[in-house]
Amino acid sequence: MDLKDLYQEIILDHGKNPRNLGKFENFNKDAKGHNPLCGDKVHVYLKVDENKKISDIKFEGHGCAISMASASIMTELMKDKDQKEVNELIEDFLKMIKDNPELKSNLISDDDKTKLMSLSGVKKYPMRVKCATLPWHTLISAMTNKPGEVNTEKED
Amino acid sequence: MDLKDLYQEIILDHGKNPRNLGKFENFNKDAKGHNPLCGDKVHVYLKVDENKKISDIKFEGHGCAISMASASIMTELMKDKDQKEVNELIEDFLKMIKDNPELKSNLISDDDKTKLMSLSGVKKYPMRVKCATLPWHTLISAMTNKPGEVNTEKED
Amino acid sequence: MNIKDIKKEFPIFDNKVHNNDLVYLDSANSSQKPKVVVDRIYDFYTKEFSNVGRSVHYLAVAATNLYENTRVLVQKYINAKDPNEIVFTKGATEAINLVANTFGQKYLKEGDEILITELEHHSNYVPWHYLRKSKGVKINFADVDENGDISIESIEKKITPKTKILAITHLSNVTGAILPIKEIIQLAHSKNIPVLVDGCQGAPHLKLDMQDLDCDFYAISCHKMYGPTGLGVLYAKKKWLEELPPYQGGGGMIGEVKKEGITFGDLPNKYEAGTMATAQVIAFGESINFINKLGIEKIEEHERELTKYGEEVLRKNNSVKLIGNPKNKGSVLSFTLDGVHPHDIATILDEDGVAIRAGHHCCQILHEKLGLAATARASLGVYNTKEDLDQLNNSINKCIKIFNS
Amino acid sequence: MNIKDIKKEFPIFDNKVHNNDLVYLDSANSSQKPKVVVDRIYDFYTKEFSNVGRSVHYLAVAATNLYENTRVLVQKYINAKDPNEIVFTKGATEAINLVANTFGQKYLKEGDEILITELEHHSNYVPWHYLRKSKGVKINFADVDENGDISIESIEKKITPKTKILAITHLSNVTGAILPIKEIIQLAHSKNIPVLVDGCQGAPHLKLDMQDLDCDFYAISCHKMYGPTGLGVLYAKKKWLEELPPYQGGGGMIGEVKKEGITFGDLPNKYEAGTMATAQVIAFGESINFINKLGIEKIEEHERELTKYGEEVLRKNNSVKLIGNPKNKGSVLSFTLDGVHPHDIATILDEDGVAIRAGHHCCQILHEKLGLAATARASLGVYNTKEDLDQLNNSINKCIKIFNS
Ligand SMILES: Cc1ncc(COP(=O)(O)O)c(C=O)c1O
Ligand SMILES: Cc1ncc(COP(=O)(O)O)c(C=O)c1O
Repeated sequence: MDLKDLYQEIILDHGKNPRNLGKFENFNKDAKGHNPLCGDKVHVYLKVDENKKISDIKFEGHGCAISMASASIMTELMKDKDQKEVNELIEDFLKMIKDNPELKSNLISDDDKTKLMSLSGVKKYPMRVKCATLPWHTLISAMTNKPGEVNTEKED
Repeated sequence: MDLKDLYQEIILDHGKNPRNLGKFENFNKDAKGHNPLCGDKVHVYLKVDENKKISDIKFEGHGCAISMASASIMTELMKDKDQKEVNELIEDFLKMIKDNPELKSNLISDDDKTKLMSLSGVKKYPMRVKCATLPWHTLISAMTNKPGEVNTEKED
Repeated sequence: MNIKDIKKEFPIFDNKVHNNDLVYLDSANSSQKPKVVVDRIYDFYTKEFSNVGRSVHYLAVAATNLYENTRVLVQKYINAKDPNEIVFTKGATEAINLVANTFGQKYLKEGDEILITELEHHSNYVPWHYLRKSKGVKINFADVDENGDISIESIEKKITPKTKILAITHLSNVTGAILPIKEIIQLAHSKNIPVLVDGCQGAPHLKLDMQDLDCDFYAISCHKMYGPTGLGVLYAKKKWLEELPPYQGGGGMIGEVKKEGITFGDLPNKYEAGTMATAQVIAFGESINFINKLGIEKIEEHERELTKYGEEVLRKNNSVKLIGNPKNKGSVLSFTLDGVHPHDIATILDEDGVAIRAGHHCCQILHEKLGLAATARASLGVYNTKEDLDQLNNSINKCIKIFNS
Repeated sequence: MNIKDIKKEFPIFDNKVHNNDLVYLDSANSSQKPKVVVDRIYDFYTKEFSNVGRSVHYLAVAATNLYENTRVLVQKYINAKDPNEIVFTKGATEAINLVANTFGQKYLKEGDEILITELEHHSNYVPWHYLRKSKGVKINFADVDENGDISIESIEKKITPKTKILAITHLSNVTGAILPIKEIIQLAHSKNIPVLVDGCQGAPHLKLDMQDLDCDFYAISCHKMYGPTGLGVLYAKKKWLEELPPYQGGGGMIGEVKKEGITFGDLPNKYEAGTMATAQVIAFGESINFINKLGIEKIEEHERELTKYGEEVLRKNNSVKLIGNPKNKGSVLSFTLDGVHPHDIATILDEDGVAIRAGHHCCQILHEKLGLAATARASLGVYNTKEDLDQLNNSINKCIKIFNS
């Protein structure tokens, strides 16, 4: 059953108990994301150090299990990655959600890949893809420090 | 054939050579009528004397054979009628065009009735009813001296 | 036609969703269409199609008559005084924009106030918001109470000598509150304030009588009323349609057009610029006929019973929190589940063929007040049954199971 | 599909008019609909109906995909750069109103000038006229020449340093003149003037390429393009849609809505307030598919041949006076008969099943210039044949006989 793919144990867990939820004092980059059609919101905070490495990352927001889990897993994976790595991971994730059957990047462990692949269940739920990608697009905004909000209606 | 009913000899004659076409100096009432959808226009001029009798009536305008013939025949019949008679004739004509099989008024001769009944062919052509009635509505405006135009879109 | 098996009149229910029967509980969003309406569209396009009002040929004459016939059907359905008080628009949203724009142009100036409520759909707020910028007016919001209701007092409290128009919903698309609009209109009129009623949720579910209500404007969304998409109705008292300036400009709505200036046509043409939604208007006539055949009173009764049943079933379910407990509730059951986000509810219900909506339902102000980002909403139409509501409840239990396992 | 027997694809031609075959020569007013388009509407309403974009349930997802699919089909059909440059409206009239209103709001001030032409349809004049009153702008008219044509020079002559926008038809719905719009756009752009093209008669008959034309706005009327009524398309360069303010306000086009203020959504939502004409948009996709299947080049060729034939036939008829003799003529044959008013012509032709239009065709300025209150107009679609034009000529002769006997 597809629902089981969508709401895997790991998603339910991260959805209910999102990691890295909150804000921290000395962030130096941030961005807000918003899906106006459903009201999902996410605010990503980053501390990027002199080597362009994410030394800390947290998020605030509310939304469905998918978007919360996606933000939670994303923040876990991004810590200590540098700009290039971040971009590679984001691209890999977005491609996977859209077309690719698998993740290709070698930057994360097989365990982490499994974790991230748990979000692939949304592929069968086109209206829910935006829930999964909102935090990632917001991270892009934060990294490039675009002013204003990311709005998931913008892309694809 | 219905077309023969619509374009009777008498209509074609009055349409081509409308009687009482033009304007006269000393009119004391007038009104313009306009059908904005097709562009038909008529301007009725009256001289109403102290006894509320139409002592002179003419019209200017352009339009299809039906509207020109209708204005032409109308002006012929209205001359020397007083206000009450005018109202009776207008009402009789408009009822005939809408529902009644015949004219009921006794104010005009049988010959004149035949002339007027020649316009009854429009009954089978709903879009053309307005062509036949435009001059008559304009006459109502002129008699009551309403300012501005009669617009056939207004009624029914 | 028996209301108990009215589903048969709606071909959509012959289809399966994820191998399940369709349990359609999203009628506040848009209703399904009875076969007679769809057939009318088909027949019109294949046997009778022509543009309206401009040509004198056979098809055009027939189409024009059909088109105007719907105007009269709508007039009678809502008991308006005159068919020329019925203006066809592309939707209720356009109807409200039309009023806000033309009323604003003509009557509003800096410092004037517009009164709406916290219950309003974005369609009955954004058009007025534009006048803040263009005219410098202020918008006041009557408070919604803890039951999701608007009382006459809450309106009265916000009326000031500067209030120039009141725009208010008939039936909330979130809490289901049926507002006491007749009394509210009386109150507003006693202070010389005209009233626009957003009737999107009123018109499909409640018997309407414009002359009795005495509102100045009433906006209707035809696709929520068993009619085609792309069509709305604005009812407006004749004096307003005569006094207000035209809205969109184009063919059919003019009198004389010269280089120096333009005069405008009479009603109903003045507000129907360009080629109208001919086929949709004609088909909407069948929607009205369909409703009339059942009888709006019967529909009201059927839906009242269903709403009550739905409330009972959901209140018995301890995990469900119903949103809004208004005095008079119509056809809308919004709810939340502890620990399950509305979007996740909607997805899980959908798997069982149960179609509901999740989100803010275009009512962000209300959701902010409720302290919720989103709610789940089951909304009813004439075709729904108690079994549909039982299925809703069963599927809700499935959500709970998935999320709490 | 062979263009010679394309009539078969249009069910309307199975019907008789006054016991005669229908000879439909009123396509400039509105075109007939191929079966595929009508079937699409039927299937959508009976098997797939749901509102677009707002719900996450099965039917809503499917409908949203179908809806957005048409946007892409239109984008490709007119070779726009981006699907978000395609805005669905209720008609071409609304499309032009949208631009006039929002462009006027943002960029025009007292004394500015708008340039249109004497050929324009009321839909491309009245919306600009409104800005006279609200903004104090001036409207200039480029002269139509004695052939019913607009030359580049006539545009150039009327451009002043105050000209802020040029709005011009692609193909005249009265004289049939196909304007050299690419050159006109180049000229305007060389003076920094954006150009709106009224493409109502262009889009159904001519191959379009927005990137090549480089116009800023292009308005399309779907019902003239073998599509449903109640739908239009506005093409606009992305930068305009981003820079201009929104038009109508309502659900779906917002970002965040708070009591103090509102932010607006991104493209394409920003200009699509309220529930859109979902079924019509989806069906219009089939109109595009239908045209693509035939090939717009084939259609152009077929119609060019027919137009030429029609001109020949009518020129040979000494009683007929053709209106307009433009360099490049498309699909429209307007004419008068000495001594027979156009309305009488239309009625008499109708008796033979020949549907034409009589009147000013929403071009009063042009008719005044021509010194005519009305003209008769035969206009062509893909389904017309030489036999149709022969029948037109025969029926014209019948008029003459009736009126000159
Ligand atoms: C040249 C032209 N412009 C504008 C329009 C208006 O289009 P619509 O009535 O579909 O809005 C038409 C058709 O009537 C037209 O022929
Ligand atoms: C209360 C209310 N007002 C306005 C609207 C807008 O109607 P439409 O989208 O048909 O224009 C809706 C429906 O979405 C509604 O429920």
